[in-house]
Amino acid sequence: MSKGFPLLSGVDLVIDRATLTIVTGANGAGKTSLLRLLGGLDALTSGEGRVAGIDLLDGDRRLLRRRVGWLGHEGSFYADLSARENLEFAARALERPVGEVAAALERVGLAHRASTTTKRLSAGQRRRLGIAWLLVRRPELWLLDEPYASLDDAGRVFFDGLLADVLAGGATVVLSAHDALRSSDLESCEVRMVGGRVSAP
Amino acid sequence: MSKGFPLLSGVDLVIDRATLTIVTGANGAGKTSLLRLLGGLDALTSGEGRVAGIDLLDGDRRLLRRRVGWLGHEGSFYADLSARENLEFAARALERPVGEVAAALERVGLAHRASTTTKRLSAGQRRRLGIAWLLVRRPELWLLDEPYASLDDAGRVFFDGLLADVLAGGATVVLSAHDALRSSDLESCEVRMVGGRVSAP
Amino acid sequence: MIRIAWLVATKDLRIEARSRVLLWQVLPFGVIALLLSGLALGPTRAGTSTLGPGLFYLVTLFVALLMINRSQALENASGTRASVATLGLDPAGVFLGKALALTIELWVTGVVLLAGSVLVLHTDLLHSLQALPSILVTLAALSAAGTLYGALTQGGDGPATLLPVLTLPAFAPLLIAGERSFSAALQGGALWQWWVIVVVAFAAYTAVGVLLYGVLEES
Amino acid sequence: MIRIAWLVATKDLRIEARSRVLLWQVLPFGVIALLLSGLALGPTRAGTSTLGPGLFYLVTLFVALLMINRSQALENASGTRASVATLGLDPAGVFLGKALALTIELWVTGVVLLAGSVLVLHTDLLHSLQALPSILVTLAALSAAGTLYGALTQGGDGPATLLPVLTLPAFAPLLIAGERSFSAALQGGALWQWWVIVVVAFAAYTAVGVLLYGVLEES
Amino acid sequence: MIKLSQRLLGPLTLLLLALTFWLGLWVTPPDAVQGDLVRLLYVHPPIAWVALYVSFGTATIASCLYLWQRTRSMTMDRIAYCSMEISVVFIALTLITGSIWGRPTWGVWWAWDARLTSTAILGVFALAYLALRRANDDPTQRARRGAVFAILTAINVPIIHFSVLWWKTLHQGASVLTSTGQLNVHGSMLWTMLIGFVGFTLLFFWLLRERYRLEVKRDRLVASTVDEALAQRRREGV
Ligand code: HEM
Ligand SMILES: Nc1ncnc2c1ncn2[C@@H]1O[C@H](COP(=O)(O)OP(=O)(O)OP(=O)(O)O)[C@@H](O)[C@H]1O
Ligand SMILES: Nc1ncnc2c1ncn2[C@@H]1O[C@H](COP(=O)(O)OP(=O)(O)OP(=O)(O)O)[C@@H](O)[C@H]1O
Ligand SMILES: [Mg+2]
Ligand SMILES: [Mg+2]
Repeated sequence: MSKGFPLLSGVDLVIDRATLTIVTGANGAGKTSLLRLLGGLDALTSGEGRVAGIDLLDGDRRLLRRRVGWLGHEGSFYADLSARENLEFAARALERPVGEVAAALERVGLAHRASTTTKRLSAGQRRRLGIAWLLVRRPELWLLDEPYASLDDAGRVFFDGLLADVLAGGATVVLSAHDALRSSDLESCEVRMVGGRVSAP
Repeated sequence: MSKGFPLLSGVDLVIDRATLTIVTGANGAGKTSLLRLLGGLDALTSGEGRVAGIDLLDGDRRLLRRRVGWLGHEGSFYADLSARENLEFAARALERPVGEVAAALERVGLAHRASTTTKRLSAGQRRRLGIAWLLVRRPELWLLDEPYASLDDAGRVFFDGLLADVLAGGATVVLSAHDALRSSDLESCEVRMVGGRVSAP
Repeated sequence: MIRIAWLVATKDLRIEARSRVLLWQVLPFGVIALLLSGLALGPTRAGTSTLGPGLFYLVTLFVALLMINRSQALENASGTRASVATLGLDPAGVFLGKALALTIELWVTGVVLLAGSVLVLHTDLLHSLQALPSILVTLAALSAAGTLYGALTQGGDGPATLLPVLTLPAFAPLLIAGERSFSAALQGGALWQWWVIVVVAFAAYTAVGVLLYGVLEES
Repeated sequence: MIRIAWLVATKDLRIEARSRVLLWQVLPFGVIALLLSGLALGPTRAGTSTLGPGLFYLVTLFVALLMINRSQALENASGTRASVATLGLDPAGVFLGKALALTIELWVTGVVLLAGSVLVLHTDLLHSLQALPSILVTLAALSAAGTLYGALTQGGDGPATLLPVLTLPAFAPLLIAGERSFSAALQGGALWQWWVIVVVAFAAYTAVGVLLYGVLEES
Repeated sequence: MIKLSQRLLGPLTLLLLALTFWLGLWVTPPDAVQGDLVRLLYVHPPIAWVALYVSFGTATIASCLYLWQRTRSMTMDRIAYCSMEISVVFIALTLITGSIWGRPTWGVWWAWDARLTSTAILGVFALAYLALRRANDDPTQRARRGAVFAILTAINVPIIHFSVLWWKTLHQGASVLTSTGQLNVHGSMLWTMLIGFVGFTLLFFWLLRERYRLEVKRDRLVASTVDEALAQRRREGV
């Protein structure tokens, strides 16, 4: 609910563990809003919902957020820290070994930009850094808002490979997209949104 | 040149009037930087260049900017004004009839969001508003940085149609893209960038 | 130029009216700051009206900084800059427009703060009203200077905090002249020297702004 | 909690060190403001050191507002919030960390401004040094309060200008207490009452922050 | 019983206030020193008492109850908000009646006196609370932030109280303010004052109730527009 405007207007949806769900829909249909809701980033004003066993209405949303990995429209970090420092911050906060950071940067192809200030990275590089952050985070539920936007072709292929890995590892992925997946061997379930409502689960 | 880092490292390029040029390249190759340079938004530090007859090194870049339409990664307006107010501002500034605003909004499919504050629009809607702004602007040189990102399918088809119109009207279009054009009947010339350099003009 | 100035000014004022920041945040801040300045200087001294003009201008200055800051932040939101740059607006018009909007906002603030200082600091009402013209001119000069310096600090890192450093020295003479002529008005006289200073400053900043704003934007 | 606090504090201080805003922008601003305050209150009065403590705290307060603002802006850059929210950091730790970083920054500022007021306002050096402990505690209390109020203004429209409105009334007693104990030190005495106030305020704000910061973040 | 007292709240308030004014203006004698000015005694202290203690107290308690998980409800939030709003009015009235009194007595409208200063600061707190609420659209966010701010204010009240008090006693002698009346309060004056206190306190609760009802109505109005908006949203893009 944003200034009296209902962002979502009727969502009835069950997502299984370790599956890939793709949320599609026209611009302004409510995809981003749905993902934010699932991640506990926005509050539910009415209705009911449970994610990872936590009630969205009056559960502890902080616990939920801790289990969620978020990739937003804007690659989102401390703009004044370098790529590496941002990841190290996440690793330390979650008590992950700091050694993983270099590996994650290498994997998304940012090793040569590790010490560039985040705000100077290009759009696609910022998106890649967001993916590296998720690699360090290793969340149970991946919420990806248009992950393909501004990635180059190599990046998209890499990303599909990553998704396969993640799903095999038992995590759940929900992503919004306008572009189709590259690799067709990923099994996915499509959710179509229209006017804030899920039209075809 | 950003903090001692050369953004572009060797660009040798001639673009004809009323043509469509597509700049491609990996993330961080320098596409955005090239477009900003062409639009007079960044300064040229060495080398030479002329756009629309204006010298990039010591010409009046403001005159250049006036003839250029820019669509950036972020739909970019006064976030506190509504969609309509933003466009009206542009129309008044350029002494275009204010009546065109409603038509432009209608055309990009934002008529029902005309009075929503820009910062509350969804990513795709902001991109559409950016296109509407260009429709009101009617520039000679269109510089579009990843225009397809976060547009839905209908939006992309619409956008290709728009491009055809624009080119027929005699304007020049330079766009950066990772996605291919939908419609194949647009004649285009591809410029490939690698490491700040144009590799295949 | 005038057309663009008007366009820019109405745009700024509309955004201001929309967000109500002036009404709900800046004005209360000013009044509180006035109260606090009185407090900080101790009960006995604050009560004496000789400090009134100084405190009034000090607070106005801080408020003005906040508002110059906001006025520039509007233009520098991520991305807004590129779009607006391609409108190729006449820089002199932009300068005048932004300065005009700022002047109007500062005038509103100034009148409220003057009322506040009459109530809180016991400056004399009638004499304060006599000082009003000089205050209005000083504030207009402040707006012109602020818009100019605001543009100077655009784009760099942390403009919000760089701005005051650049502006404060420029404001010093204005502040002194304003304070002196206010004090003079309180004592029943009027000093033409101070008028000369603020009017000259106003004219100079406006002229420089009209001529050089384009150079600042360019870079 | 302590681990998170340390992590957050080092992160904030690193960003500060990187951008040099404190060194190049906030400190010069403070010193100039001190100078101007002296000027605004008239040349004759500024010389008398009795106004020193009041002006010192007034300027410190405005500088503190700038820095609280910056400290919060770091967390609220578009998008940063969502990413950091999904780290699920312990809110008490975040509060302590941010307050700690702010305290250290304010201490640096405070010491520089104290030196400035000795130079510019002729407050007595030796007595100023005696006032230093009470200044440091007051600044720590100010940081705790500022972090808390900063979190209150996150996200809404125009947080930069709402912050002063919320904080100024809360800072008033701190200001009074700080000013009084500074003045007392200048006169060679030390007043335990003012110590009680700043220490109680510091403890109260820290306790409330540790307990309630999570409630604020939640929303 | 509750229903009856609810129905009587309004009339009783009016009755007591009318009685106060009648007693204050016509029955009680003018003061030897202050003359007719002393009649402000029946209005100013009760208003000040409501402004500071009754309304701030209500707001603080309601905010605490809101923050406590088990009693969290929109009711508490509304009570806190409404009483803070009424507090602004009463503080303004305190300042106005006080100034009117102060002008002839002290020769100035305002002085940096302990009680005046602390009243002003509290008024600013109440205003800041309202500003904070306006700046947040989201109802839960608004409620939480408001509650935390109200509690911070409550902590500040004693701090302000002592700081201003000590400050005062250090610098000046006893205030003009407390040295009036009190000792030579006449029998009828005492009664009038007492009735005034009860009357203005009831007035507060009466206003609170009416304001609360208005707020509920407004929320309902908002809810109905939400239903409408919801329907409209669903129609979108179909
Ligand atoms: C703007 C000016 C004034 C303000 C803000 C103000 C404020 C207050 C406040 C807040 C109280 C309640 C104190 C409490 O119940 O603990 C109070 C009580 C009182 N005030 Fe004022 N006042 C002002 C001017 C005056 C003046 C000028 C007089 C008389 C000369 C006066 C006489 C009293 C008396 C007699 C009481 C009640 C006795 C007491 O509780 O001490 N006030 N005032
Ligand atoms: N205050 C408001 N008034 C009117 N409409 C609003 C308001 N706030 C948000 N909206 C609308 O709510 C919708 C937000 O949807 P959301 O961002 O979830 O879309 P999306 O599906 O992610 O779209 P995209 O594909 O463009 O990213 C938009 O249609 C936006 O215009
Ligand atoms: N100070 C700096 N130090 C190191 N590298 C820098 C610096 N400033 C910019 N860069 C690099 O310059 C490049 C900017 O390129 P640009 O934004 O034009 O890329 P792009 O082709 O638009 O990429 P994308 O497809 O991701 O949008 C990036 O590789 C960025 O990392
Ligand atoms: Mg979206
Ligand atoms: Mg780019």
